[in-house]
Amino acid sequence: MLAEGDLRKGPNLATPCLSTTTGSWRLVRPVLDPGRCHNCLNCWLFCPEGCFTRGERIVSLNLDFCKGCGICVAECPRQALALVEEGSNDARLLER
Amino acid sequence: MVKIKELPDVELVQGSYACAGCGGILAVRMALKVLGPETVIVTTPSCLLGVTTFYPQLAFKVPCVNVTFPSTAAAVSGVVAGLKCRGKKGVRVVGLAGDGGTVDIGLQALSGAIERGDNFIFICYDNEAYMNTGVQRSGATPLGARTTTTPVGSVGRGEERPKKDMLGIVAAHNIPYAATASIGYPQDYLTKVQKAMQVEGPAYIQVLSPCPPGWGYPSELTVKLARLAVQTGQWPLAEYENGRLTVKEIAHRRPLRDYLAPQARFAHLPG
Amino acid sequence: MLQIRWHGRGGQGAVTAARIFGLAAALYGGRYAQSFPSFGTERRGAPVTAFTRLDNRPIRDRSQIYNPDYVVVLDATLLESTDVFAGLAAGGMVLINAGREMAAGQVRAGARVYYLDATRLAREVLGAPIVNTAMVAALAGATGLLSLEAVEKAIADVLPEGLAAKNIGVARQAFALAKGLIEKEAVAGAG
Amino acid sequence: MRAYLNGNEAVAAAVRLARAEVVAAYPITPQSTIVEKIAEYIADGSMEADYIRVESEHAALAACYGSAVTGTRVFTATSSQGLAYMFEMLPYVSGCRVPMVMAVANRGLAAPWTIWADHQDAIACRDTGWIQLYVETAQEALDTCLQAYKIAAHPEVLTPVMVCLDGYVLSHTEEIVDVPDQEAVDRFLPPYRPEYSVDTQRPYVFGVGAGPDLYPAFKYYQQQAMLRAKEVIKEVDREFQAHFQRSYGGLVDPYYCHDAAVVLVVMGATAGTAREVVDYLRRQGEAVGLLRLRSFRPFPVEDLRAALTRARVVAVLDRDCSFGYEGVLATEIKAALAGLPVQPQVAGFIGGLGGRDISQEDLAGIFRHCLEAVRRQDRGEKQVINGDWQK
Repeated sequence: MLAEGDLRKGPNLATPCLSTTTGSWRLVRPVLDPGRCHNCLNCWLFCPEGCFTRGERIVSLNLDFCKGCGICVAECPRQALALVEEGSNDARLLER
Repeated sequence: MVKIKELPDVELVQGSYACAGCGGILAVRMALKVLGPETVIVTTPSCLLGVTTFYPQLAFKVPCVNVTFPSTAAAVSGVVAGLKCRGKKGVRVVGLAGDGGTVDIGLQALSGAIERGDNFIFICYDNEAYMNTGVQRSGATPLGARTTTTPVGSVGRGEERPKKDMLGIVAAHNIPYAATASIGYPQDYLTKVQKAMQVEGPAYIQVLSPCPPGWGYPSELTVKLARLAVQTGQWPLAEYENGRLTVKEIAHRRPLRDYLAPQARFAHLPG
Repeated sequence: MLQIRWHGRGGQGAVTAARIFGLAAALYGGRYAQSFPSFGTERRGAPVTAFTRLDNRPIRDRSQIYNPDYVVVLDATLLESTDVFAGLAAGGMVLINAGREMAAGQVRAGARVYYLDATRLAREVLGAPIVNTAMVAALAGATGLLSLEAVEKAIADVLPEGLAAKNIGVARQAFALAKGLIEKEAVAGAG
Repeated sequence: MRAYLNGNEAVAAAVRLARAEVVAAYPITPQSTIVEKIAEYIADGSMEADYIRVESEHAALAACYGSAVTGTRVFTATSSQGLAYMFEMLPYVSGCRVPMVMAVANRGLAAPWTIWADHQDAIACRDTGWIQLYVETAQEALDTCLQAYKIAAHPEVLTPVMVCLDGYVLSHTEEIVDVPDQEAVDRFLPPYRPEYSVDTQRPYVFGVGAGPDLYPAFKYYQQQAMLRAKEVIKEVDREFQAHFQRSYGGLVDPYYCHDAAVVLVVMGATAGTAREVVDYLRRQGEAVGLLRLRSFRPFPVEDLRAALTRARVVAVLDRDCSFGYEGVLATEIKAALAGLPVQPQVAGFIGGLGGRDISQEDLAGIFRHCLEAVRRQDRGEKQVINGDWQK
């Protein structure tokens, strides 16, 4: 809850202010196959939530805000990304 | 020309409550990569406002002034004048509204602000209906699209009127710069944002921003549909500059079916 | 409290006359004053009224003026369409711009009526038939409510510089004409 | 400096003296000459401000809001339909706690179409969270605009202020006005510098969304600020007096109320005419008084009670009507007086609609009617008159 001092001054508040990480909405998650990534940056560019970080050779993923929309998977030209169900896939991941 | 690889890392909007795969928030995120931190956003009750500035989830890292639905561009004029008074130079004021807040209820204010020649950029993230209120048709809804106010039934066949020619309306103001864009063509889109920034006076960009729940398609198709809209000739990438209108040539036009078929809003149309 | 009603046609400057008279009394005449137009939009050529109140104490009354002590008519053609004598207080005075010299006080509807050819005066001095400043000065001269100096200063305050000088010229003549006439009448009356 | 100005010119003079930096307005009779005069000041270089020539009143207030959140002193003015057209923006500005001043040259609402004075326009905006101050003279219009900037920006108020002046009766009526020196106004009214504003180094969202868990809290503090404004309006009026030797009594302006059996309550310029009538009836030996309500919102319940507690009959003249009930002031004053040990009877009158003149005879008639009720010991619940629609 906001402090009285903030409430007194009206609904004008410092931004950003994030109370939740929207990654909790996710039912599926993208996983990256580093071997396939050619660093084309499509995923980085097209991710609505800005979940990808550019690296020297490949991108990396921060899932805090990933809602599992799948755009990164659809836009990856080299199938370096795949969607897996949340909470059930560590083993399958390792298999790849 | 904007180089994608040279865009900055910093995310100026992050953590929004937008639907998974939202084309609108992607349009805004991309634009902010070019606009940069010296930007003030003015926006209006819409999906965007609801998902970025609803306490306790405030997703912008730049100042954001929320205003009533019809008045985005009028408030933009006020912010521009106020910053000028305060001697704050080099700060860009960007009006952001959906198609309703731009081509319908916001049209009068936008017309006024363009006609006054105020120095601002107005970005309409066009998802072709009133999505925030539950997918009612807008002046930007395309012919044939099903919405909750243009339902399909034994008589109704979806939207009965073609999409409003907003670019033509804006161009008729002799605006210094106006363009249509698509999030499926980021380099084109962001180059247009950059041009808009360089213009002295008003600039307008209408960026097609597919909406997974409103259009009825799986969220991963957002960018693909934004691309297909252009490739099938449904959404021309046009630019109005120095009084001239140019349209990007599409070399190999794809069949319209490719664009319509994945979308539930067109499901009633004959195959 | 003294109340003045100004009759004119839209564009003739009746509203400005009411203001100049009030301003002269308030800022240069040692009185309190209030002036206002007939409330509404002024259409060119349509009959217009305006009002001035004068008093020796602050004027608080905000109601309309129903019983003027003085009526000033900027355009005699209004007499055909408008009852300029309406509500005139007993012993009141009516000053009319008409195409003849100011005549000795005639009595009509219980009021003394004076005529002044302000149009001719305005044409001669201003080169245009704008009579409002002439009529302001004439009322001042006829009633002694304002000094000529006060009228001149008020004209200079209200009108743009170029116009003011010429209008002050008109005012001087109209003031002298009206004052002279009343004095002549007084002498005649005493005789 | 003594000047001869009408109400609208007095407002424009105040806005220049207050050093308003952004003005956004759309013309409407009888307000227009305020912003025409301001435009003239800007054109002749005597006022430094940005005049945004907006395309509607809705845009005017949106533009003022946009400027104000950058930390700029702003001004707008409107009347009647224009205020109605602004309606959506009114609670937005007050809810965001953005200080600003708007002059309202009061005019009736169509239909029938009218351009003349009554209070229906501003009264209809009663619950939009704006402070509403009604003035009696051109001088008070000027002075109240200066006070309003100070009230609005008071850190415990942060609420926009409407300065209401009767259309034509004040807006277009000239009288002597003492125009203060710029230096004196600068001493009274410091520049507007809010605690935070649009700043890319310190980004804020103005007008965040709030759910049912949070919305009431903001509204609670908005109400607290409005209640606090009652004291601040008085403080600022006293401070103004210290600077300029003029005062308007703060929230209410009583005239011979202390021993009056019948007190007439009015807002706006009608009070001037009523003072003449009170003086006249007092000379006749009648115990009558006047209470001019200066602040309609916040509503000065305590001050009204104190001033009206000895009255037998309180006559309330509304230049408005809440259709299906009665004049709004009448209702509110009844509520304010409810629960007093000896409760005066409240008699509601509706008059002066759409510019209908309120003459001395009209007001004397109201007083006589109520004096008669006092003599008859008439303490019945029915209103003596509720709306002689001829007047």
